[in-house]
Amino acid sequence: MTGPAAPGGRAASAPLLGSDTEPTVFELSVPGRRAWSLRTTEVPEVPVADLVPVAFRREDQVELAEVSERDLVAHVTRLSHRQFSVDLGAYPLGSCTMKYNPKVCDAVAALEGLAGVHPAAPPSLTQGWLSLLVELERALCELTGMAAATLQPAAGAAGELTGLLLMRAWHQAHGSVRHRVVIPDSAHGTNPASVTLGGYQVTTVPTDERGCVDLDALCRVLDEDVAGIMLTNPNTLGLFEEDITTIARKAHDVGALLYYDGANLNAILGVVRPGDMGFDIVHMNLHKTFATPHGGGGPGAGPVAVAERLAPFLPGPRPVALEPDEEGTARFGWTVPPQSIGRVHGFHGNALVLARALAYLLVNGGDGLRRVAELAVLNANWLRTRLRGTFDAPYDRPCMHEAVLSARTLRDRFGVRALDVAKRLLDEGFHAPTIYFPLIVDEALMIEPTETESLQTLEALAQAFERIVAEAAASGPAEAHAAPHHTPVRRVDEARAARHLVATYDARH
Amino acid sequence: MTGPAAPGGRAASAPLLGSDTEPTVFELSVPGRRAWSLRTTEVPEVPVADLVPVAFRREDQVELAEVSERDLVAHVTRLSHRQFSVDLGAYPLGSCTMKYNPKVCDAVAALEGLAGVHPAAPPSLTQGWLSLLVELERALCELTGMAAATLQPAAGAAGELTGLLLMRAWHQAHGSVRHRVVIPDSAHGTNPASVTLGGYQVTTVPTDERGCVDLDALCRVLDEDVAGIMLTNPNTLGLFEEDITTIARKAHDVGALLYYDGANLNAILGVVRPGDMGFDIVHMNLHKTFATPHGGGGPGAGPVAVAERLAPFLPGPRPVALEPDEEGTARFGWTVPPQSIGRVHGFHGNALVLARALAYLLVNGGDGLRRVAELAVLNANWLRTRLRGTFDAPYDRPCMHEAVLSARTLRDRFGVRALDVAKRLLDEGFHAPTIYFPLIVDEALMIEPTETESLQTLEALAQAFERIVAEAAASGPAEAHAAPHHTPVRRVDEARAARHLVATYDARH
Amino acid sequence: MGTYTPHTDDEIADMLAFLGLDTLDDLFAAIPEAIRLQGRLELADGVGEPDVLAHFTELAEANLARNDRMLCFAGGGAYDHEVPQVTRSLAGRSEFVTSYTPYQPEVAQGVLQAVFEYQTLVSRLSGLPISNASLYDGATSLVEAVNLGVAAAGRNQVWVSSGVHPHWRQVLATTAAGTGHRTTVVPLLDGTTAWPEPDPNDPPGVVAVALPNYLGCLEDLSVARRLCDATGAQLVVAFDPVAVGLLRSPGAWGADVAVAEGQPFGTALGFGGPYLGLFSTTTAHVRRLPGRLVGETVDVDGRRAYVTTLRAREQDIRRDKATSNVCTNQTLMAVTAAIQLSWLGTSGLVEVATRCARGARYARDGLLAIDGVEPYATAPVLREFALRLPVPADLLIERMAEAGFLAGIALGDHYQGGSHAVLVTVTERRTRREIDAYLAAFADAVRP
Amino acid sequence: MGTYTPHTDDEIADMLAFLGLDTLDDLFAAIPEAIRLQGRLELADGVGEPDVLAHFTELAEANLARNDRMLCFAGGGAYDHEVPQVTRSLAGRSEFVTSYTPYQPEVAQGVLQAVFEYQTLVSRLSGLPISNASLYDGATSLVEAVNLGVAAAGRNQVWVSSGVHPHWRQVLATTAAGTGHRTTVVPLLDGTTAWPEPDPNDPPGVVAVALPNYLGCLEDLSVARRLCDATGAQLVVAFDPVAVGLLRSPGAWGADVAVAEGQPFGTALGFGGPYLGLFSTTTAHVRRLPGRLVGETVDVDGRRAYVTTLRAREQDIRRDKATSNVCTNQTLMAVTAAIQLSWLGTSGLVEVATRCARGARYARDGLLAIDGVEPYATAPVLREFALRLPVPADLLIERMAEAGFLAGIALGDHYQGGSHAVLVTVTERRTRREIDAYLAAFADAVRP
Ligand SMILES: Cc1ncc(COP(=O)(O)O)c(C=O)c1O
Ligand SMILES: Cc1ncc(COP(=O)(O)O)c(C=O)c1O
Repeated sequence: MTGPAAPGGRAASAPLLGSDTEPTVFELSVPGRRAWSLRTTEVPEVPVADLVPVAFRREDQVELAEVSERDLVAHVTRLSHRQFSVDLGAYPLGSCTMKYNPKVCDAVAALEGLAGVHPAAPPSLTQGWLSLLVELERALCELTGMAAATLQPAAGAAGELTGLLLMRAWHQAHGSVRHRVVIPDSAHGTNPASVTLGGYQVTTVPTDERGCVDLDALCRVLDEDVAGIMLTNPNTLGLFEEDITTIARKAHDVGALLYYDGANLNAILGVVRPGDMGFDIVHMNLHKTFATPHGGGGPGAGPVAVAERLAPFLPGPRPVALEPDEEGTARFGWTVPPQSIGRVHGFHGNALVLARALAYLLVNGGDGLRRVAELAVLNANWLRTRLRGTFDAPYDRPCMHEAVLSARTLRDRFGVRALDVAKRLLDEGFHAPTIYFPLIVDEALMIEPTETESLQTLEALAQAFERIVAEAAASGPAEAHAAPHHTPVRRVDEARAARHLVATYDARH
Repeated sequence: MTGPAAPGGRAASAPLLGSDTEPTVFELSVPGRRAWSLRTTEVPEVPVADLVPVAFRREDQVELAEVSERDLVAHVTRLSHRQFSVDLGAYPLGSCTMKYNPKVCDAVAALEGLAGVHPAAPPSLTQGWLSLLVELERALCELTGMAAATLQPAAGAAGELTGLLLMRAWHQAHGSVRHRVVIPDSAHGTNPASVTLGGYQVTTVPTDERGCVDLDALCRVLDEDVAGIMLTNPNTLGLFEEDITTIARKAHDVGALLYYDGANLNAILGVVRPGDMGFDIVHMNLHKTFATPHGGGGPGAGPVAVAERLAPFLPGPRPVALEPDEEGTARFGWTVPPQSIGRVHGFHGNALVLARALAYLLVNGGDGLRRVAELAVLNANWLRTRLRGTFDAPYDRPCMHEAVLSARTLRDRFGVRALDVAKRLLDEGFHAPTIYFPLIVDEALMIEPTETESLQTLEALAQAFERIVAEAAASGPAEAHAAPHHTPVRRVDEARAARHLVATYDARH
Repeated sequence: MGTYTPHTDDEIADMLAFLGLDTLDDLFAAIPEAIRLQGRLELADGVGEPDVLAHFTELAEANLARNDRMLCFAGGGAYDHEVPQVTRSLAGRSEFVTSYTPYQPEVAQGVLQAVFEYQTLVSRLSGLPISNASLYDGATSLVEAVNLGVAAAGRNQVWVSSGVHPHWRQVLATTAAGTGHRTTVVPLLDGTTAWPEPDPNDPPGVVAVALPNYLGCLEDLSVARRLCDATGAQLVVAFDPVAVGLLRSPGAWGADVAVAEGQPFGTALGFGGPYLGLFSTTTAHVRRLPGRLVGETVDVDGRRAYVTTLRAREQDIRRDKATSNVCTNQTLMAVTAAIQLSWLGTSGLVEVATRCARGARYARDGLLAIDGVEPYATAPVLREFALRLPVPADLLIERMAEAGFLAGIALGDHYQGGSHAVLVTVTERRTRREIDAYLAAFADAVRP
Repeated sequence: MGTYTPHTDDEIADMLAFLGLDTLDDLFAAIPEAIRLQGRLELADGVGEPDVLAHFTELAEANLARNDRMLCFAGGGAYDHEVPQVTRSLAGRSEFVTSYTPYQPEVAQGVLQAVFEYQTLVSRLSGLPISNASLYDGATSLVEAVNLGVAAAGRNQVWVSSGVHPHWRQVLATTAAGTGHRTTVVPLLDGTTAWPEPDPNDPPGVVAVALPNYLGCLEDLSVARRLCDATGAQLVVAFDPVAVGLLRSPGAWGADVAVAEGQPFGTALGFGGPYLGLFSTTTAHVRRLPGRLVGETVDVDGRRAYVTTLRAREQDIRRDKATSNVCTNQTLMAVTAAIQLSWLGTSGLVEVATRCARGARYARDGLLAIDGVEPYATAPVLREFALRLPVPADLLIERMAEAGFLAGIALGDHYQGGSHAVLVTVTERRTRREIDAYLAAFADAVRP
């Protein structure tokens, strides 16, 4: 009587009610069902055969799912109940700055006058957007202490590559051929990967015992073959590179440029600026620092700001303020910088993400942004201090916006690894911290509470960590190894996924 | 170090991660926190003392919760994860018509040009709304076979009271003093309660063994003291009152009016109309039949449509089409019927609910609405036929949109009551059916699948019921008595709530 | 035709076969042929969702008074307060929107807890310990309050100040035809109620008064309270839930029942609905409470849980003896109000009330400086006020609309000389610049 | 100042005390005094959310080209397709919007499963079995495809048809400065690519072509495929994912990599972003795949589960040897596309593609009947087409804007004679009445 299709109206798979497996949308599909509803157009109904020459026509249909709107809604809503998010709880995921994203930004991004604009519409019809982009660029330059910026890069890594291409164009314009870019061993993986794409080789410098770039080692590798140094400051250990001005001087002395990975900008907003530290190129992760929500893995936005001398190389077209018109009204247009490296995005970047970021900047204002940094650092240090006895503290000194601890002793004494701590924390109602990064810290736990979490939440988080350690000490690693216990699925077999690759529903059999 | 406040950023209470207790917003509160953000107005800052004469001024502040936006969002989002809803799964709640609510209606209700209109704005400024209301009234009259309607009543019960007041006004205008209203013993509780508020006494007539009004009994109580008969057809057993035209004739013979409780209208859309059955007054539950979502218990809308002769008594003001203007453009205004019973709502009724209902009507159209009825009845009969061997079928014949079964045998043989079946069904990923209603059926299970559930969902629902019965047969009532097992809280102590009333957070101590 | 049903033709055929039927029509065999609809409904066939959305967009465009185009200075029970995106987003979560009345508490803790918080918040606003889970709107709350009062007092003589919203009084009058309450409307004198001496042979069972009243005026409620004390009547106070951010609460004045329109807390103007009836009373009256009540309890594991309680008052159990006929209420608006009130918090409520009062003061001062514009009453006002005009109020409103303002509400025939009087309201959303523009336009509009 | 931080002054004091610090400034002791910001940022102080919303509303109003005011006949990689409320509502659920990259699969099954479904759908569209979890946009997908192709072929000579979107070609040129690829742009001849004979000493490693191309023309991809077969080059096909509802898929033409702009599936025009790069390839290339890949597996209880897999390709593990530097991608748009494609379903995709083609046919016939308007090329077209105009395209566009139409996109200097040529697109949203009005306005606008 019933076909092989799965029931769509059954909530058994919602964690609210149990923990069944949610069928895929393909399993909900029944031939002939539909959800779509299109407008009545009265356009003449030319047959498909007359529209598409037979040589180009497909014979079959693209098989998609065939479901009712009801079943689609239930399916996706149930999926959403299987997903942790900032809106459900704290996400102390180091290096990711998973702060609360104000809802007002959703309202901004939903404005039809922003969301409904075609990117190819000419400037005369898009003055609002151009004005917005120019305003954002100015604010970002002020925050970073730079002269000009491109808003095109779609994420941090895209910003990095853009920055490296700027570096390359700069050296090329100055007749200098260089092959290497220096990065610390604690750097995020995107840094070396971008270096390669930028056509350079990576030279890695070690971290010293204080958790900063080993200055001597750096000096040893610095020469006229070095195109630039990529740093993040605070670095990925959450520590401020105190020698930054020295590093900048040394870099500039050999004609290298200093690149700032802005993923950790949250820590220093309104306190110190990359430009003032001596950086030449800065990318920002608006989806971290400026509270544009992360969307389960994107979209982000990775604008790149540069010092004056690099501005002529920026990607184009760039939005610019033109001379005001006769009535004094501001006018905006596009310009391509004279030595532009070219486009780095199909249109103008992730524009609606940019709009969100500007909204966040304006609500907070200069005063509020400094407050953001202060409280992000306060929270991280409170948690670090609170937990330094619970875990190992490989770099035991004041941190900036995040703290890197280690589960080394826990592993050695009780067999509980950072991974186990992370999984057990899920049972405690928190997202896990970042683990095993930076790579240089054994059993790393990288904890970034962000400024939007309250002291009460930090206390609960600390107690949760303490309970996990106490549990291991009292009764061994079994509970932690078996964790998580209360999640929609329990510990997932990652190895099997790679061994028997099933990357589409069609590959299941 | 930490205050007594609860952590706000911890998701332990979300069913995704466990099943802690979610603190109340008052427990998340910390003096001095805030989420609000208002516009900059530059209105002169007169001190409060100059604004409010001391005799009227409060000394303390109204203590509300003091939370950050972040904690508020997490709190409410977690609450939402503790709530079943149509968007998560099937809701076969008899008498409630919990069908899927198309999302396009949300878009309609969100239109600023509808949602942002003040109810006291004059007709010249609200032509869109007036036109909408007139269009809806016409469609509802066509669907019910009536002449005119009021859109003011805010829910079904408000519609009933309106209908009874119309009945009273009608009789009064005809110089007839009557005291009783007849309702069947299967009627919904709002019917007798409304009768009382309408100033009448309830006369109950029994249901016969076929599940319909006992015609003889009805005839016995019908006389010139009867102001009206309230019926729902299909009735609350899901059965069509086949003698309806006879009943109508008998009612009219003694000068009584026939009132239609439209809660079950879904079953007959486009098939048969209350007006054609002989009804004089009809209320509709737009929040059931016309897919305006139920909101966890409201808002609804309960328009009342009447036969021509009752139109002069309708509540006012009523929206009406006026003469078109010189250019032929339709114009709309308000009118108060000559013998109007008066207002029944503070403004014009639950206007945005009305807009949703009209959108649903227009997308479906006349053809689609008939289809709704057909498939609602098809689904109910499929499920009834499938389950008639699993439960008792006290009225074992074709039903309309819902089927009433009974867990009598299950109780008698295995000690599992309708309540237990309901709770166990929650573990199976479905909402429970309505139980113990109508009151005349022992251990009633009232199942209304609605037309938006698929055959696959019905099959899964049937199997779930079967499993519950099989479980009881195989291993007794223990599992069912202890159910539900997988819900955010388990079986709730209802008696204690009434015994030790705690109806506010402040009453907790 | 809509696309919200999942059935394919094959499935329909299978299901009919299972039932032993040939056609869908056979499903309706129980319906006598004679009354079956012959032919089709006179309703157009279904169309695409975008067509319908386009139709409503056109209707919406035809509403000139829409709030995003015309600055709102109208109030009178429906207020243009800030509704932040956070309230919209949270209240719009589909778990709240698409759930039913919480009949199964184990899977309805979300709505139940939100309503529990709502009840707490309403009680703190009203100053009375028991609040229900909502009623339809302010008007129906008043009706239920009077019904409760009459039942408690055992007397059906109801005195209602004409300072109570005129529409609410009309709804009361409508329902009184059924309940048989005798309603006496007590006039205002220069903005406050002129209570008569009670007739010892027919004293009121209920006395109803507004805080502030419809003209925006503050009344000394101790007068009404004394009247109740003297006669044994129940005091019903219809209050402005924003104004109580600054004003003594109904509870503090000694109200037995307090009712209000809860729309100001996060609900759209929406042409008058859906709104939210707030209802609070004393513990003594809890078993007379209309509508639903959520209470705290525990589950079998001892975990805190919520449930609807004292259900024996309700229509589904007590039937014709129920305290009220209300079943479906305005839960989603109650949840919305709980969210909005928690967004405002202690300081936000005061801030909003203060800003409203400041805006009203500034606007009123400016308006009274216009030639021919006079106060309608001299009693103190807070955030709304009535003015006498040298021109008909309807004319003023039409003229102001052309200038881009919803100027206020004509008092109309509800009050003496009301055709030339307007009720003006200023909320926290109005900026000084907007008020200045309003004042300038008003000065033009009252020129004869 | 923003209100998104919860700390009260008391709590800050407590926390500082716990750290043994006196002031918040002490937190930054590690930062050398010399570089610390002296004074304040030149950024205005924070303001209220409504102020900011008002500012953006003003900016939005200043965009005359907004879609709710000007009928869109522009395409060129960004399309005005129907986005139903159901897609908006579901994709807007905060669990998707506010979650991070699914590093902890146990609490990220929602996103992971949605992406798994997305990968399946993209593979069915492209006709190639492996699809990643998304890239930034069509342009960056092309870049990654070329990088993959070069790595696979071991040759960095890249032939790109000038039928590929001009912006995408520009991005490719930009990144080629880093990768060192040598790019040859192959011109079109009357709308289709005129592939040259390969130089046996420097044959292409990658051949890239579009389906349909930027001018809307259909090309016979077997020519490019044969070229690849002859030279051992990898065939990259940039396809229109809506058009493949009617057209043979890239996979069917023998593509090694297929890329597309996924914006048409539920994503707003949004002034060009965030969009969605689709990326598919053959199983042979799976270890060269850029970006994230979700795979199916089981949990310890044997329940089906999803996880990101083959992670060893990625930058966080492989660092400078990674297949790509992409980390954050466009997951929310991928989830959106999965929802929108399931809303469309098998029949809906065909329906949309057909309606686009019909509208385009109808509009094109009407436009070609206008004096002086000529086809830019004679190759067959589907849903977009280019026209030669008797007036500059920029002038046409400005004139049409006044009449309420976004007329299309000027071909500009990307194509010969492009200053007097326009690319016109018709989607399923355009009604006959709208197209008729467009035709009438067009006829006026091309008058010299
Ligand atoms: C330190 C650091 N640099 C760069 C990146 C890359 O940014 P994106 O993921 O936006 O490409 C990240 C992201 O996690 C990061 O943490
Ligand atoms: C048969 C019947 N009549 C009347 C009503 C009352 O409608 P409402 O809850 O909208 O007041 C209901 C609601 O459940 C019902 O099922």
